[in-house]
Amino acid sequence: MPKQDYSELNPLWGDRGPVIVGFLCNWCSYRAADLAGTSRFGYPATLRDIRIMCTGRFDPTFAIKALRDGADGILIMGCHPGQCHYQEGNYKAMRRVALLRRTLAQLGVHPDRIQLAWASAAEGTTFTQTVMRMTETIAKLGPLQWRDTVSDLAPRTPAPEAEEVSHG
Amino acid sequence: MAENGKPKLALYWAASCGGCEISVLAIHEKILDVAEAFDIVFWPCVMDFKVSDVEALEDGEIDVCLFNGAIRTDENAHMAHLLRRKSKVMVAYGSCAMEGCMPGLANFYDRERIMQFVYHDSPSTDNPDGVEPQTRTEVPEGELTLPGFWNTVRTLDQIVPVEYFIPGCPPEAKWTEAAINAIISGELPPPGSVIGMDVTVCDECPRERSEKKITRFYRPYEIIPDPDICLLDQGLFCAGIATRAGCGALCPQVNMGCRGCYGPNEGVVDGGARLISAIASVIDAKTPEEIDAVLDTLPDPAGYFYRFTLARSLMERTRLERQNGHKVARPLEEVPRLDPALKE
Amino acid sequence: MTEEKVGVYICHCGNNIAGTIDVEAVSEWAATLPHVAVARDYRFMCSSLGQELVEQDIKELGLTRVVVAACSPHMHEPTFRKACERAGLNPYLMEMANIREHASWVHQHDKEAATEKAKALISGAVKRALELSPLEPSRVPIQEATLVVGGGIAGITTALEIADAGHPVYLVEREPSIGGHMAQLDKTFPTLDCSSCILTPKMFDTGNHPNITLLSYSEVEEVSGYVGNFTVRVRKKARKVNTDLCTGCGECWSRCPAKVVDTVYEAGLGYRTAIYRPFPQAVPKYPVIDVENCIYFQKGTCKACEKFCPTGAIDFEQEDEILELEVGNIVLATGYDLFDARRIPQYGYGRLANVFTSLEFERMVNAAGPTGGKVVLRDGVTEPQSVAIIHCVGSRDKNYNPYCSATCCMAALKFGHLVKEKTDAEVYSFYIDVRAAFKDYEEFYNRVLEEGVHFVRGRVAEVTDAARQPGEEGKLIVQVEDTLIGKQRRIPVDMVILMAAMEPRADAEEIAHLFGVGCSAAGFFTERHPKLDPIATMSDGIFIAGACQGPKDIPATVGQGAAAAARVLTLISQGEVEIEPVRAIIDEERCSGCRICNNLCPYGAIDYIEDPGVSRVNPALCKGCGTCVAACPSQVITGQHFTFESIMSQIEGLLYDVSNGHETYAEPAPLETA
Amino acid sequence: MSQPNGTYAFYPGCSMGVSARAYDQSFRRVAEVLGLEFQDVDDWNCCGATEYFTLNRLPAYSLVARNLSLAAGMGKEDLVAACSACYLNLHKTDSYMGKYPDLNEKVNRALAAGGLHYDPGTLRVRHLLDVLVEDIGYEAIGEHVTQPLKGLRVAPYYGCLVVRPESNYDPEYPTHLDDLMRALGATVVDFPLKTHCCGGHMTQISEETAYELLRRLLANAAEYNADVIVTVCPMCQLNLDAYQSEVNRVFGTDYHIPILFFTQLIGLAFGVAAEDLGFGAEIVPADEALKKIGQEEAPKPRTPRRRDKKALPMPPPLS
Repeated sequence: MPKQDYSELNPLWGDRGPVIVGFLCNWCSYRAADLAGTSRFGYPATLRDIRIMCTGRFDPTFAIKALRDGADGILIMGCHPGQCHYQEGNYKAMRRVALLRRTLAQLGVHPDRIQLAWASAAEGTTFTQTVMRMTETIAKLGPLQWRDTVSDLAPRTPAPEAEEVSHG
Repeated sequence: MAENGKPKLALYWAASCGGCEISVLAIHEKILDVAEAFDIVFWPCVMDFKVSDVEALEDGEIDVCLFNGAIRTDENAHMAHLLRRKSKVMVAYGSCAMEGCMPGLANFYDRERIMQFVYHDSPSTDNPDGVEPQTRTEVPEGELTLPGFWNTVRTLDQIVPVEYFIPGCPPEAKWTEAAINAIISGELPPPGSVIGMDVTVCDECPRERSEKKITRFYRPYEIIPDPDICLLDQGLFCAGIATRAGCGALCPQVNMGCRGCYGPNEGVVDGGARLISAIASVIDAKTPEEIDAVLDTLPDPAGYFYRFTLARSLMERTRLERQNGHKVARPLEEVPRLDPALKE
Repeated sequence: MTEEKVGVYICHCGNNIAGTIDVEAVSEWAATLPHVAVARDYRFMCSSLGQELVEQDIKELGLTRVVVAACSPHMHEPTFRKACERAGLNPYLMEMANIREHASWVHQHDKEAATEKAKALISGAVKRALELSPLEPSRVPIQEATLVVGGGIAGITTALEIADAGHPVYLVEREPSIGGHMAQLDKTFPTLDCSSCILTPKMFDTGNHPNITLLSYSEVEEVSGYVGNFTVRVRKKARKVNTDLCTGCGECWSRCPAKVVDTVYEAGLGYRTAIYRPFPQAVPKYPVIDVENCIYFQKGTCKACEKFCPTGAIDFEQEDEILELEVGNIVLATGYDLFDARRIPQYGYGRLANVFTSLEFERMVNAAGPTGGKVVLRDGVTEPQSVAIIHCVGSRDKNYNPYCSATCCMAALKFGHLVKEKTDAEVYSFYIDVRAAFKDYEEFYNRVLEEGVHFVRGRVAEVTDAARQPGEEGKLIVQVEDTLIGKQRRIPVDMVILMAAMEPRADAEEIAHLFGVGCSAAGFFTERHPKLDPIATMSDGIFIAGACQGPKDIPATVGQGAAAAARVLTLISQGEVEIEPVRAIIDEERCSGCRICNNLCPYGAIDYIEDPGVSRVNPALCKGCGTCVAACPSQVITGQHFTFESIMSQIEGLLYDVSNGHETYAEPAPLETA
Repeated sequence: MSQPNGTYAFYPGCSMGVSARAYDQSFRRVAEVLGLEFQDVDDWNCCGATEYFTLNRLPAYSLVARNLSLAAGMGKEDLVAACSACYLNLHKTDSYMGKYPDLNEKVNRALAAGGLHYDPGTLRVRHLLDVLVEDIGYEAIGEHVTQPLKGLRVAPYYGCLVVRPESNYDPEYPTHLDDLMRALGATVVDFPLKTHCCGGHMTQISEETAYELLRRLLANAAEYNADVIVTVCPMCQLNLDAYQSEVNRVFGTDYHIPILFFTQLIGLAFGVAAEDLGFGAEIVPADEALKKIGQEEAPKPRTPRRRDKKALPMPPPLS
């Protein structure tokens, strides 16, 4: 995995690259990531992952928190539908992610920034490819930089000195 | 403390509808106790005060300030800072001050779009010269000024430190009363507290609830709901499941889903996220197509989930991008449709 | 927050981590993080010296949290938890940062990025560790009885082992007799023991064991409860024969006029009657009436069996019986189905008469089978002059099953030997690889080679009766690319045997759902750990044995069956069971009873208490997945060890370098005047 | 699946109007009976057949893409071809353009020179057989049958192109044409070589190779006592029909198996007059075979189920 210059895909990156926060289920996708490791499958160092027991534990607050705190994308990965270790947790994740994407789209967050994918414990390559694909998607979309959005305080036109505000 | 030994009370109205001012009076005859107990030093809505009267006070001279309304303009911010400086205890009174409420919905847009709509595009606008308000205007008599209009609506505690929060749009009289009583008696909860309950509206709602399985949503005009069964069970969006109790479940009791004005429950970081998670969890669908079909019956999810709390939510507002040195909101319609390949 | 002291330990893992990540620099950096009292790097943290380092620091520095940045928690979480416990720190206050599998091994080409990512992972782990709470596992008593599902050799082994240890067992078998696939076999590889000679005594013991309640012709319908305390509903299907009166004399089936093809025991190669006992050694010995094919049940008259039964045991009115069993543990040993070879039409099974499946051939060579053990063509009389054995039918084939079915190579060798033994036919074995991996298997392969079986390396393209060249007329032609000589070959034979794959039972997914265990992509039950725990499942107290977990031969099946018994006995002897404290807890004081969580739990662990209108989690049923925790709209469900606060905190830590924190704008707002 | 109004864009290809006139004629009559409307692509050009793709691929894809572009302009969802080679080339071009952006870009650059454009995936390319089976269905076709083909033994010949490279049907042993013929009342014989090659253009390059391939097909059909071989492809029909006498001459055999288009048999079963279905154009005459329609078939099973008591049962066919 040679060093990637992300500014080629989107000049807004400058010398940094995408930061993706991952939520991996303990039984399938976290193990798939482990397998990618033991198999030495290279992938970009864009993913910072969190282990949860099941994608059913995925709380949309986590994604919103991560985006608010500087992440450029969120990747939730679980067991394939029908193969959840807790039977159906991944279906709940599927629904939550669908609704979360719709909601955040209204706030101007591109839905592709939040992705849900599956990888069984045996699918180290699926995991690797998913991270690569997601990295490319985010790289093309550019940085999210929510800091810029929330630190906005500028008034529209020059305001009078604070002391001069009249209340006539 | 005034010379007469009464604590000094200030009430102020920033970006809000005025309902909170009226709600203060909804404590009925108790208002006389207030007048009895407090020395009211500033209440522009009710009595004749000038900002200079406040400025003339010592820092920290006001014992309690009930501040309602969000921060939308330079003037709102200025008054927030001024009153903060002069007050020992600052109370964010009502939904606007606490979480942004309706004014906070402007955070779905930016200043440009709001001005464009209000002064040009609105069907009721009559502005043939296309005039827009300016912060400074030269007239023969001299210069007129107006406070600057912000791109983003803020809650009070995003601008100044706040000791207490009283939720509600407007707050129910009993909570105002409880707050006043607490202040009078001096039995105050720890700073940062919300004066209210720590359960949700369901706790006060008399409707019968069962296990949830939503196959589609209805908009209020589409069905006449059964008056005894949980509205959500009937497919009507109700924010009560994730909304702090305290109102007595007023809306559900008149066959209308809870709007969510008391904001999220105690300890919740983002009320909208709680609704997304809970509502999505109980949708009865297992494939992306089925899920989409159900969600298609719930238009404007962000509007539903962040109706009162957008300004206070983690994201705070819709995304701004730099364009020619200005920050502008990305218009909603420019958000691309989901790539079908990525839907799963 | 009271002043917490965190120790951070960064493992070099020899060169595995240190070769990519600048561990010294990371260690120095980690020491500067808030609340971090000490940060060290060490060559092998998992070594006893490495563990002692942690223990020593806990004792001497009074650490309240430990973060180990090393390999996957799936590898060494238990190791470091134990180390903490030894030093007196609650083991649940230890957190791992996986900087090997998730960083050094996958970002070897960008050392700088790998180091930065390691920092982020460690920062997240430290922040998370600060939010962890000490936890204690809970304990529940265990019911002594065990349910074994499936009466094949796996289930028989498990049942006997547990029963011999003195504990009650319920053995549920779907078919009228126990025995499973092994009862159908003639010889077993590589020793060529007679299958029924070694199985029958075990079947007899099972049927007569004082501690075993044999529920044949029965199926499990519902399972509830949790480890130590399962309640199981079993449907005992009506045999239409009163087993108290029946002596198994056989008068009934010898008189029954309805003949049907026996697709179960005879694998479709023979016939049975409508009232039947699957095979002479069946346990129990009683027959059943196959209602669908019984003339009386279909047409209303006949009753031949009733007329001739000397003890009056036939009972046409008999109804299904429902039993409720209380058991502490469950072992699933439901076996496999044979791949339906008709799904590969170009191999001709079901079209071309003399194409047989492996199981058909097992019945054919069985002395008690339809041909009395003679190897003949479908006409029942002609001995083949040449036989083709095709390996990997429906296995190692991405069109059907990608996995290796494990047993077919050896069975194919056995067939080659048996054909040679019983006929003068030439035998061609078409293989991809011959997998003869276990004890004495390779030797058996050599023996069969020496016996003159022709091995042709190549996947068969088709089996056809369309003759093309002289010598092909009236034959089955096997078209194959012989990959050793690099040529297409057409080999005319009289008989073809398809070594069909072992597949999960057709209803494996339903069974998995019924018992709350997982299924792999192929449909085999998922073990807790593929290497270190192939016997337990994700559901505590439910174990798996035999081919339901994956294709395996008899020795491996017996081994796993006995191992499952050992696991059950361990739990029984403990008398009570420890439950991992990763559980959901509802704060009932603050639950508003919205009932969002009620039907989210796959284990039915959440009950709604009408008065006072709150939901409650049964901790023994809860598996800790956290689905309800995430869904609770009032956020009053706590997911132990994966709390809201711990994950939110971990997110903040992970993003320490890009986060802008949460500006509250508490300082006077700058009013821009520019 | 079916078009809401039962109308399709139709790519005729070069053989329909020439060697396969019978196919063209019969398919249009059948479509009439079934109420399907096929609208020909205007100004279509050659599909490139099998040769062009092996000579120079980019012009070949562009040539086909031109047809796709023209068809896309007709506003239909499905583009149907009756010839298997046309179907394969159209399908392949659409699918590869979707799969390989580079090819897509080059082809579209070529199309742009003629003021055309095609976005892969706009059309669903389908073979006529698939349309009849999927959109109409066996049952509905069966309902139109007025003259069941009782007694006629049919060898269903799919050829090598129609089930490849991507198909909803088993590429090794498809059975949809079998089932369609059964719906018409015909007796379908097992025809193991149903997807083997008819020789294609080898008749022009290497007669030896082509004749051997044809002989195998004819021998296999004869072995199963087929009265006719039914095809879904003009090339298969032409090869088996026109070169049958050559095969007989070269190998000393004596095959007289008429080679018919599947739509001709559907037409007969629907009660359409034989002359309206292009009968008579075939080289090996079909008259004898057609006389058998309506007759009870003499039972002649190749392997008796139970020749004697000792015979072993056969597994039933896969449902």
